[in-house]
Amino acid sequence: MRYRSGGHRGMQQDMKQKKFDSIDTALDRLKDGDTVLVGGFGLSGIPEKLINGVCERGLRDLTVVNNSSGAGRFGVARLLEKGCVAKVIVSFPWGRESDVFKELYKAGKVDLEIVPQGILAERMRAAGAGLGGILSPSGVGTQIAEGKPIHMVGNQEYIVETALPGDVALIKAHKVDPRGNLIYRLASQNMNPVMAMAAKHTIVEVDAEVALGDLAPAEIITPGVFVDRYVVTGRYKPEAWEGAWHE
Amino acid sequence: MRYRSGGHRGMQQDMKQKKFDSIDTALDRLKDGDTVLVGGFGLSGIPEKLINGVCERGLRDLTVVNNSSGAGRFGVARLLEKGCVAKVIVSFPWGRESDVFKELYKAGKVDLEIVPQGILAERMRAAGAGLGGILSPSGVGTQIAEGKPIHMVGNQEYIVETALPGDVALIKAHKVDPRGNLIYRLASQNMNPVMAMAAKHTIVEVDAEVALGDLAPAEIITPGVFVDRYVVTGRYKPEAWEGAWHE
Amino acid sequence: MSERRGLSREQIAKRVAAELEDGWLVNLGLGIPTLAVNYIPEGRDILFHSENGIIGMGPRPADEDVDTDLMSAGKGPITLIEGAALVHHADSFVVARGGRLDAAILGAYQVADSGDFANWRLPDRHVGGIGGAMDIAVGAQRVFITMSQTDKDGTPKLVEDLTYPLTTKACVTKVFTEMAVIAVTDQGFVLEEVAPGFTPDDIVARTAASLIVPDDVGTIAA
Amino acid sequence: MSERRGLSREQIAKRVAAELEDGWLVNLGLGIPTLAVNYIPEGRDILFHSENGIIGMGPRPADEDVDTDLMSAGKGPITLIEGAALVHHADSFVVARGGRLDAAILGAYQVADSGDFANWRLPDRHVGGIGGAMDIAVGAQRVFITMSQTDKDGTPKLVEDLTYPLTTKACVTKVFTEMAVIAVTDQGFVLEEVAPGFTPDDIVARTAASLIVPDDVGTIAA
Repeated sequence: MRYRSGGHRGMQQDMKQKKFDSIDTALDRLKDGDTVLVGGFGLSGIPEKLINGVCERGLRDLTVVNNSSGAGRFGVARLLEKGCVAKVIVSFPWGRESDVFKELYKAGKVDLEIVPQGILAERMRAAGAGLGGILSPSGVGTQIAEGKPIHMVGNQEYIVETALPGDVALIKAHKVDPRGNLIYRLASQNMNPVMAMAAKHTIVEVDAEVALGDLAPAEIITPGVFVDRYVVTGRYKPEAWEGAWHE
Repeated sequence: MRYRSGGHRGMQQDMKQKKFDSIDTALDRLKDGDTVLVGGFGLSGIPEKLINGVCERGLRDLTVVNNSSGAGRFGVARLLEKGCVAKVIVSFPWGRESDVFKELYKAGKVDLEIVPQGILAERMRAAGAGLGGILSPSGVGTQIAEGKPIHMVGNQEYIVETALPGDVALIKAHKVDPRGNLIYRLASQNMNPVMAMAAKHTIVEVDAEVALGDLAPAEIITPGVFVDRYVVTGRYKPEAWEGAWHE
Repeated sequence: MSERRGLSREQIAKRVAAELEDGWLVNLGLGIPTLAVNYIPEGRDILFHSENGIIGMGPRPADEDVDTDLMSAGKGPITLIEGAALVHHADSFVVARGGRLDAAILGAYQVADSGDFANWRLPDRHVGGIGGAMDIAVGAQRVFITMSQTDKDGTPKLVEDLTYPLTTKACVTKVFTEMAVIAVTDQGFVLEEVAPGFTPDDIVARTAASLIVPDDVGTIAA
Repeated sequence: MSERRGLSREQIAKRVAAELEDGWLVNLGLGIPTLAVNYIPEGRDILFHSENGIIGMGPRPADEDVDTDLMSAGKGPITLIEGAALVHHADSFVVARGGRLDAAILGAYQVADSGDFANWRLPDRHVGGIGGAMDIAVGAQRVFITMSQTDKDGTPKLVEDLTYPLTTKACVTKVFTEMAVIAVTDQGFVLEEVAPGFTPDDIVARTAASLIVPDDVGTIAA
């Protein structure tokens, strides 16, 4: 399905070039010390090629935001193992397979901030929305509240959770059009759309590219205004997945 | 496109009945004094049939949340004219055609709270998200900030804007499935999806009903968990629209 | 008394599943809660939520149909029911924190008679994992806890005050163990049912807080 | 001096449109700002945002193609360009407040040399209408103001301190009037261009604040 063009002048000739052929070049704005929002949950929606690219570029002192601190030697765990990471901000650092993180953490080589999963997403959305933060009910009275301001609304106690912006987001999507508009495959959205909003500079790896007008305006999950660069990787089997694989 | 059923037991037989044939019956949980979130922006996405139903039920002392205080004698302006409204919470009360509101306001018969448009949406979303509020940069140093707490994040000043929940939302959508999942036509979403999240009880008028499985899971804008009741009205020409009309 | 085995994990899952009412939206934690999906009473339409953005999670597919982009929050393969909706993480927690879950079923280390519970961190470990538990517990209309009545060394897990780090205050509705169903009320713990082979006194002996024992304590249909 | 007419509304719109750079996302307020869409320089790909959830707004359609579900925030009929995206109001303001607008073009009652501006409420009226202005102005990378140089009675609208109620602090980048283009800088107002037939002194005389006049003040290409 293609949508009628309003005939907006010069659009197709002069659109901002967002497509990059090389993972390495696409990552060339990452700097040591950046806060990097990394999409993915479980095996789904992890930008593995971008993560490997960061490892190869040998970046250092990154603060990595993800749901977990990685499993096995893949995803965020690989970033940790390669020594790229100074701090993780996650909801679930201590998984069964997060051995790489556990070792580094015990050795005092990586810092940790734990945030409830929904508040992690909401703090990033707040950054994307230009808000200073949110009043959170999650974790009131717990160790999560320690050191954070409390704000009462009526009789209800809330934790002031500040916005969590990223210098860069590394995310994964299913389809992209030349404007950078994105849709996601099945339940692979997870944190990806929120991270695209929250970062100053968003880099996407994507299964496939489609022509302008091929995505219905209302089905677009991440508008291209939140996307700076994309690399088409094709769909591939997640490195950590040992089961059967169907294209 | 239909999606494979996981064979979840009993679903089709026993799904919660959300469909109502009568506008009047669908509205029977509205009470005098309720806070009512009313969707629509300009001519688009206004639940006109539900609004007329509220007028006919003769409700009183409602607090109405909408982008504007209505134009001409339609939409929110009709609710005002019929004497249903004690207070409006809007971003734009003083439009060229908001005569009904202006008269009532000058006569001291209706209260007014003005909220910046984006913060109005965000305060409702916060209510939907179970947050106590947000830290807003919009309106810092203006009359909008008067009487509201200020919270600093670093050197930046923010207004603490509290969540704005509704007792009831009256919204309009394009298609609904029996679980209450909604999609919207073109740019008619506006505040509707946010209001569906923010109200304890959400009532939808909708152009058409489709079968379960006809909406792709990722294209659904408002999941049915935010919808309590719906009435299929068919698509109709907005009462205030004087131009040509095409189905 | 120590010879009696109490309910199996499956039996606890079946018992808590019986609480789920027609039309409810439910989130299931890891372990026994996840098993509950297999025991929904016939004729009840229960919708399952997974915090990674799934509303309308269906059962595990056949092995050849597993898709890595359809996994539960517990990382197990799932399907989508007809009428499922997919959203991103922030909106998924609008559902959870915003009060749309009729019930959440979670595991716990300890439950206090105030309804406080602990499930994210052992006192002697440096860190724990919260995941979605704090958002889900604070938002759900009802929090059902499945856990063992005591630790392995016999220490009761139903207590007056938590010694484990708090997850969420005053939110637990009922606790389901291998020995009993215990409600958390304004008055504190109330024994509702005992497992076959157990008496109310057995439960009182394994509860480190006052336990109200009404006259009409039932037996769990196992 | 009062005989000179200055730029027309269309000429002001054309001048401000020339500021818009290739690849920018822009929001247009009512009035002259909306006219700017008709004067985008050839070859520049400008994307237009409308606060009711439209990213990629196209020009007005033929009368027979008008659709009430495709209207701008100013309630005028629009089209969608190829690659447009539609979102709800909260996410639309994520775009605006979150800093994704390269520029916003708005009208104003007054602009102060601090970059403060006023556009939502007259001092003598009970209420005004904010709409999206506060969110847009606080978030946009650049705020361009189109307005007349003075009120109808000749009172300058470029001032040291606002007497009208503030919309947003320290956000205005440039002001475009029928007589001049004036930048707002750390040093205050700086005259950049004058309309044909006007001199820098004409603008100084109609500005109620210090106005820096560089040697190289240009003439607006009208």
